[in-house]
Amino acid sequence: MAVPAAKQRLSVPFDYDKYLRPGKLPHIWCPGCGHGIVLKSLLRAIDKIGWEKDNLCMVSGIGCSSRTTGYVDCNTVHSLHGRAFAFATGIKFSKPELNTIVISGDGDAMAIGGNHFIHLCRRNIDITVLVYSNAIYGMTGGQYSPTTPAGSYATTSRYGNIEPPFDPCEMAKAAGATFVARSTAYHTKELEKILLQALEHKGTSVVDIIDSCPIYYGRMNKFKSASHMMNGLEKDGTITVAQAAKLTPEEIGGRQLRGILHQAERPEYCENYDNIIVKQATATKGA
Amino acid sequence: MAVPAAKQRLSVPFDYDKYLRPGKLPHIWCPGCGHGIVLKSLLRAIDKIGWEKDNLCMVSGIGCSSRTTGYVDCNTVHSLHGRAFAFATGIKFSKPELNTIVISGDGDAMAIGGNHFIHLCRRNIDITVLVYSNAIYGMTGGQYSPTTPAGSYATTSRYGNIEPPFDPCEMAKAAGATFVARSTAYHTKELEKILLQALEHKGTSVVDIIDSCPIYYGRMNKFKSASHMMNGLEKDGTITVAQAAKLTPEEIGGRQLRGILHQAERPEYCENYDNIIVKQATATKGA
Amino acid sequence: MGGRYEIRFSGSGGQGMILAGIVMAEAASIFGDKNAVQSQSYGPESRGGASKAEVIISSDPIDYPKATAIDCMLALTQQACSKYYKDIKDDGMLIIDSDEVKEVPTGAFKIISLPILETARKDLGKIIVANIISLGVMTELTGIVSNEAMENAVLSRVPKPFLELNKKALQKGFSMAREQK
Amino acid sequence: MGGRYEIRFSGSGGQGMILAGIVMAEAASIFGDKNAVQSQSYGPESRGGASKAEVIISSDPIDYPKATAIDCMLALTQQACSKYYKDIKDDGMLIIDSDEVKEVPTGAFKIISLPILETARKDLGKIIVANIISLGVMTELTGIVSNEAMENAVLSRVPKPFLELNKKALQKGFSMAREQK
Amino acid sequence: MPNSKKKLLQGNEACVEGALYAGCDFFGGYPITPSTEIAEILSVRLPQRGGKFIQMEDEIASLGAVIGAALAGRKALTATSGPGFSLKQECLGYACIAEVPCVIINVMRGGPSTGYPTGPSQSDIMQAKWGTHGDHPAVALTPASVQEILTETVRAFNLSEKYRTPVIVLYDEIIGHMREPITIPEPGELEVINRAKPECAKEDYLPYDENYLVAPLAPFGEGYRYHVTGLNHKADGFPVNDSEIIRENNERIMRKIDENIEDIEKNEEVFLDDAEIGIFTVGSTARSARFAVNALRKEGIKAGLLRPLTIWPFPDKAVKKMADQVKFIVVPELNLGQMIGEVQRVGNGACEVLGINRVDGESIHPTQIIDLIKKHK
Amino acid sequence: MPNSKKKLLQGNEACVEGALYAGCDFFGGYPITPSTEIAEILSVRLPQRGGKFIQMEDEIASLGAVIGAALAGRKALTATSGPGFSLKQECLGYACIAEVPCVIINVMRGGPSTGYPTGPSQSDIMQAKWGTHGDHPAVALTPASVQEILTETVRAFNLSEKYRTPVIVLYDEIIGHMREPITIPEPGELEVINRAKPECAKEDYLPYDENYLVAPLAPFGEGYRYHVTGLNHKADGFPVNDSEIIRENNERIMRKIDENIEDIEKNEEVFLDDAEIGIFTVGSTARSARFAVNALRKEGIKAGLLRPLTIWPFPDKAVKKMADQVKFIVVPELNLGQMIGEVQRVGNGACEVLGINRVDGESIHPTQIIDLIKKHK
Amino acid sequence: MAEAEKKLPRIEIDAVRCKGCSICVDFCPTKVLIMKGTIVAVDNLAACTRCQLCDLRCPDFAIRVFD
Amino acid sequence: MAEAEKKLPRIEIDAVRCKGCSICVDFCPTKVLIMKGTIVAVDNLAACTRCQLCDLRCPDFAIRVFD
Ligand SMILES: Cc1ncc(C[n+]2csc(CCOP(=O)(O)OP(=O)(O)O)c2C)c(N)n1
Ligand SMILES: Cc1ncc(C[n+]2csc(CCOP(=O)(O)OP(=O)(O)O)c2C)c(N)n1
Ligand code: SF4
Ligand code: SF4
Ligand code: SF4
Ligand code: SF4
Ligand code: SF4
Ligand code: SF4
Ligand SMILES: [Mg+2]
Ligand SMILES: [Mg+2]
Repeated sequence: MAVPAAKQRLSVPFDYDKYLRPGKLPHIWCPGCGHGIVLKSLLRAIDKIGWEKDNLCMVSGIGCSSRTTGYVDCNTVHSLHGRAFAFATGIKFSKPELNTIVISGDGDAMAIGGNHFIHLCRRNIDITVLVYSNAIYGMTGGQYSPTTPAGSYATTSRYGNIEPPFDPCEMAKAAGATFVARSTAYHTKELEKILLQALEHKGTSVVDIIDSCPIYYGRMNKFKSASHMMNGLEKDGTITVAQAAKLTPEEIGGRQLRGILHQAERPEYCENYDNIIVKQATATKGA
Repeated sequence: MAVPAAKQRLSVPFDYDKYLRPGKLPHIWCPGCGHGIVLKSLLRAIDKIGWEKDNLCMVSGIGCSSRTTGYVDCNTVHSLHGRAFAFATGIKFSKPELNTIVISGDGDAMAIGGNHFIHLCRRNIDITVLVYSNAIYGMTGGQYSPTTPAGSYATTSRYGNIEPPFDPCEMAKAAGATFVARSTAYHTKELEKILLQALEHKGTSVVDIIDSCPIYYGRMNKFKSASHMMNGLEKDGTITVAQAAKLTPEEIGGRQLRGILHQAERPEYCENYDNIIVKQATATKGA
Repeated sequence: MGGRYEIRFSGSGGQGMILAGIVMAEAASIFGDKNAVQSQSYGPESRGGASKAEVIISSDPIDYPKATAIDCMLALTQQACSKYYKDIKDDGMLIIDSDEVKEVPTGAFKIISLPILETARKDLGKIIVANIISLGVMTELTGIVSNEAMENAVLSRVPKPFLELNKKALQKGFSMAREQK
Repeated sequence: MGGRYEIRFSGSGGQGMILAGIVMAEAASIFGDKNAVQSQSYGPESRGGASKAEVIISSDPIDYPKATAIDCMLALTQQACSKYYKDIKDDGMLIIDSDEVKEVPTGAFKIISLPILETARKDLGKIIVANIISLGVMTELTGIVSNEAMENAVLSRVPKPFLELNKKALQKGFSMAREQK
Repeated sequence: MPNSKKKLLQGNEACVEGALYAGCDFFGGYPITPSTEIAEILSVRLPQRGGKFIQMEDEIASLGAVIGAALAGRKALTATSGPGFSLKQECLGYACIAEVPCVIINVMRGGPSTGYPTGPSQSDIMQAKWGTHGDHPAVALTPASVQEILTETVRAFNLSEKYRTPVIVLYDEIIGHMREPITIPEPGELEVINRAKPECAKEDYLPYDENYLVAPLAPFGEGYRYHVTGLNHKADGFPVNDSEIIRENNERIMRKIDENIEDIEKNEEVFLDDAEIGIFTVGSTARSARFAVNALRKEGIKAGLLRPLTIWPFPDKAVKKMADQVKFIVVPELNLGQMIGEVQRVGNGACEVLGINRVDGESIHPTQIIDLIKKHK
Repeated sequence: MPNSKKKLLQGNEACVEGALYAGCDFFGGYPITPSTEIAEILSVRLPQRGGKFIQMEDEIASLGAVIGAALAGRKALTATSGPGFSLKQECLGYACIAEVPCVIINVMRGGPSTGYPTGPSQSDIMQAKWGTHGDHPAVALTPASVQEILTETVRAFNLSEKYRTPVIVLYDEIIGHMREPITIPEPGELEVINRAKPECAKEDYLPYDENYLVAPLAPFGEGYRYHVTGLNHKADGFPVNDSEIIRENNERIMRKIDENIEDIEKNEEVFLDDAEIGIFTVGSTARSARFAVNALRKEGIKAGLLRPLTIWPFPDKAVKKMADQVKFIVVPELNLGQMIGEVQRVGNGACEVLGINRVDGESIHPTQIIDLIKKHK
Repeated sequence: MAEAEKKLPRIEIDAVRCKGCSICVDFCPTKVLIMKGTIVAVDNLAACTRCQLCDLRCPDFAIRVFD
Repeated sequence: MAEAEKKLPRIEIDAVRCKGCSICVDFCPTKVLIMKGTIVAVDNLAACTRCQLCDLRCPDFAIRVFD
């Protein structure tokens, strides 16, 4: 994965401060936590798409991941555990001109928030959802989550997790999201690109982002360091859709697919409301 | 769909009373409501599989469909709206020897109960779920549900529903259910057969059953009678997997597939718990 | 309870008794110059079973919205009649459907038995207008609202295509009742 | 507050100050014959930032479980020291890490500065045992529990492979403190 | 000929009229008997005027969406009944601490649990104050007629906007489903309050500025970028760990209500001036009580009624005054004793307090009140 | 050498010991600070003894699963804190009306909403009584030490099994997270109650037999086939529409608690006999109060403490007695005034009642109590 | 055999349970049944093939066909 | 150009933000960085290719590489 230096050379590093609230760093995340890496990719994607901060709204639930909203200098809501999807629906539907992003964790989105997550996808409301998937409840100290791999250790699965995990991308797709993708914190430039596409997409876009909780998941599952974890789970544990296309299922093994996994065109919810209902209502009135 | 008389001839009609609580009929369902037809298919399937009533447990949520549990002479719980899946999980996990069935409506399972529904499927706990899918909230008087087709009329979508529907089978499959099927109240013998297979299946089985609410959905969507609705939605609106295999997508059109849509083998939750945890625990203790 | 007049319409779920109550209340309070409160009750299923609608009419403000002593009750089914007749005043009146209510309750009140459902079905061809006939009967027999106010109230609630049918039903009610007087 | 002896361990999230508090309480109440209550507090993140653990030791039953006037406090970081030193009694004692705590608070209490973290890193090769060294220091300086009780308490909490390391760390703490006396 | 300004409306219909009059332009809800009509009617009416209607997947999401909508600047409403009200409690606490204006209608039915869905009750009154965890301000209004449902819904929006706090409107199924002729007020006839918007420079905006008891609330998307959280926070909205600030913030959200109790309180008094016997109640039972008072007065018995239209904050002063004046107070309620505890607390022994309770799905009959008073007199 | 019977345990660890002692064999929960340790430890301990542990998808499902497990015959537990307790309210009402025994631990943290997750509070006390809609019985226990968390958890299971009702154990984060040496009782040392099972013929079984105040509960799968619903129901468990039965059933579930208040009530009294000044409080603040009483007595001030271990049903009699005896009562609480309202209600004017309140994440210091008493004396 | 074949089936209708939805009438392949007021009635028993479809689709457990 | 090529990059490390996770160290392709106590330090500036990987993967906004 070494990057040819000449090609990548940038004269000036990206200025994250433009999008960060002054005086809030260092953030609360533990040393080596992947959440910060994800946030940086997101900020670069936002910069690329050129959204004004005044018209940007970020909504999160509760969890380490959900603390993201506190750092970004825009309209931010740190809502309730699992409910960011509902809060965001209210905001976006009220003001469709607000570019709206939901930040969630695997626990927030797939455990307590599962229902709101799938209903957001079903409505295909124009919101981009980031799931920071570290396969653990970080904030509460390392219990297994609905994405923790079977057999893994957590503070509530000391004998190895017996629960089969969800695939958030499969769920999003089945529920009706029209853009579904996966990347990792390790693949930071790829992630940026995918996030940009997700932001550009009209309708519900979901990006499942594998990142690492070295403090709980890492320690309990014998990863020696954050980078050891990133190598193991994010780099070696995943494969791009393009690469996978050339391999047999056996060769792919347990690796998770990266890239855009599903894309479709369907009417967007707010537009639907405006087009169909308001028109009909006017018609009804006139009649 | 006329049935050759000679073949079908039965000397004695099925004795439903064996499974019904005495003195509870007539039931509360409206004239022509499909829920009664579904219940009959279920009782015949239970009879075929030969489960003892003492070892049978049926759990429902809240809704017209969920009233089913009141009529069946076994261990029954009419729980809370959307929560039957959680109640049933507690029961089954506590006493795996109880054959456990969840009865739910499209609102109960796919709206408020969506999260519990998908988590039940994920765990692959050995429970059979029946979703009585009438595309409406019957009990509360006809509001649209997450399975109401776009464009349909309901008391909260007087201008035509703008919300895209869920496909409960897709959701169940994505979530991890290991037996997923669909049938209709109209196809009462087929339904019985599918239900029997669902009951026989080890792991979470989900059967999406299209049935009719002539009182609300029917009236608001200009169906002249219960049978008119059954013909339109259940008979003409669906097609078997086998039939569909011979047709192009265009020929299939908007028709929903009937039959077994997904089947897989995966460890069952209660067995997992017993095998893995208890063993490990003993090992740990011995160490 | 000066000036308080209490009416109850009862029948089964789909018979439009609640609409009858609403129209009666509108006849009194919107198309007439009295106060009116209409209320209803139904079983936990919110449909099916016996249902009742009550209207309190008074020249004074109406506090208690439910029946205390009924001046006039109408029952289209046996179940409704048996369940609800007990609150009728001694000098009150009970109007029953002559085909449906076979076990006629006993009491000091006056009982009037009329083939309301049969008339709806046979004479008007639509069972659905039984409630409008009921309103005609009730208006004529109680005199608590004027026939004109009632007609206005009915017509304001009915969709155009059914105006004639309902007008006829109401008149039928008036005349059926007149014959009873 | 007869017989009540109040101890506070403070440092940053990962330094094992809570474990130190627990071991101190066990030394007093399980391996000694006193009563003890151990409590802690941390920020809303339940990790990171300054953390403190308190132990109240007494021959009497202990009602109020939090510090009222601290007899001895230990601080491994500047942040913890500055945030928590205020409750130390006039005749109390403050033990600080000599490398980490540069802004030494002023007060009537006695201040003892020791290179606890450096000792852990250099002499014992494991920064993680700084809390055990701290326990040794605290035991020796306060005398509130016996060295033997403390050793038993430490050893009962430590997994087998680390017994020796921790024994050494504790002894190091004892000896560092003895030199201060 | 019809009185064109009068309309015979159902309680729930009047609620819709009140909401629209107050400028409600967002509804998020989930159907439940006996509140469903509110959603059904708004699903038709809101789009006609550019408002937004959304049926959410459950009651939690409904209030979540309402809070989101309110932050985006809308006047947002949800409506529910018992089980749904229980589910909304977590979000309700969020609206309290984050100081988000919104209105919640609870049409009370028989409980507990699924209970008696079509039967009336007044058994969520204490829940309206104590239902969510943690100390929080509670404002709850209790209309007793169809007309009042309209006016109190307007007042609910006004109080909510003025004090940046969720306001609950509680009425029982009887009031919700009964019909009365009412007059829909002309525009301008009733006061309509809109939330204060910040006037400071955008950089200086503090959503929880401690210089205000109630700081102005900027709608999202107008350049005042800020943070909202359910954690204890400081003036700028960011989570805080400082006990002084936590205390101040927790106390302020209570104080903004307590210190404005006179603005929020509203009572009807019937023959209370010279009353020797007091009745305290709300909603449909207050109508029974008014009936009873009138009947008793005719017999020369000096009964009087104190009927709060604001049940929370509790009308301590008015109750205390009544307790000091009368021989005893009767508290009829469609529950097993809720408001009576508050009357006892406030009465503080000044007079006897007697309850009349009913939980069988029927209303309290005026004669129950009359008989008790005559017997006890 | 160690005292082998004594162990230094955290409050939450003691809760687990208590639950296991009582025979708890099912836990369904969802992690939340500061209650999470209970789930974590039970996930290890339960499987070791054939018990079932399940981490559900949220708090609603947790209590739902617990109710299901209880119907299947298990002694089932869930544990949570503020936000989770709010979410459990709907299921709690179900357990009340369907009369399903189960135990709910609420380790109280700062509220409202997400509030102050790691800070202690006592601000869910009123919610424990009024949090769910509809009238319902409330039984809530308030231990104040690690040892008591163990014994009160056992008592919670006992009361729950005996009265077929959910029992709540409320303790603040201080008690939950502090460690004290405790003794784990030997088997047989504490009473353990198991639910009564029916003895009648299987066909005759009525799960809500009105001939009992608390009918025996048959576990599913043992041949007693019956129906359970959250709707108002009759003796056989089926929904009912008859107002007489609805009333009787709603009143009975309250009565089974009210009539057994002496069995359920439990108070500690410290120097109350001759007290001239009373203190009323629970949990960690009761420890501050005990400290204060001892200190005051040393100065010759006759203070006394009434500390309920059963806060719901409220110890009316004991409070009344104290109110009649003392000059004033101080009610310290880690909230903005909850129990104080009850003390006032019951005291009924017999003496003055003063609050000490703290909502900043810190405990109430004994000197706060001492100073107030000295000043007010 | 021919004898047995001629034996007419017995159709039992439970008047209390039947809600008159007319599903059995509409789906009877041989038009055996008709609506009579609000409940179903047998109109042409001879045509009955004993196919049981009326029973299978009756939502109300109200109609049964015996050999 | 040869001149410019030789100019060394400037690596800025924010000591307050850096939490010493060593991600930048472990992933630097040319081993420019090392851990020094609990924060990162530059060890071999000359080897730096300005690839920015250290910045991209630093979770703490703590390291920046200027031309
Ligand atoms: C209603 C409710 N239940 C539980 C919690 C406790 N809680 C806070 S965050 C969290 C899990 C967070 O996990 P995840 O979403 O994966 O985020 P991470 O911390 O791993 O980034 C839980 C269970 C809560 N705050 N609210
Ligand atoms: C928490 C809660 N919210 C809402 C309701 C009201 N409610 C009862 S049943 C129902 C919908 C039922 O729809 P479905 O599950 O499709 O069943 P159907 O009646 O159509 O068979 C609703 C919204 C409730 N009982 N509880
Ligand atoms: S606990 Fe895990 S997820 Fe949370 S900040 Fe620390 S490393 Fe990240
Ligand atoms: S309302 Fe609809 S779903 Fe409910 S019983 Fe009637 S027909 Fe069936
Ligand atoms: S058995 Fe078949 S043929 Fe006979 S009546 Fe029934 S549906 Fe008709
Ligand atoms: S299908 Fe059943 S309920 Fe319907 S008409 Fe026939 S017998 Fe009656
Ligand atoms: S820019 Fe690249 S080569 Fe230079 S220090 Fe960073 S990672 Fe290493
Ligand atoms: S990656 Fe960032 S936080 Fe980690 S060591 Fe490097 S500079 Fe420090
Ligand atoms: Mg996570
Ligand atoms: Mg439905």
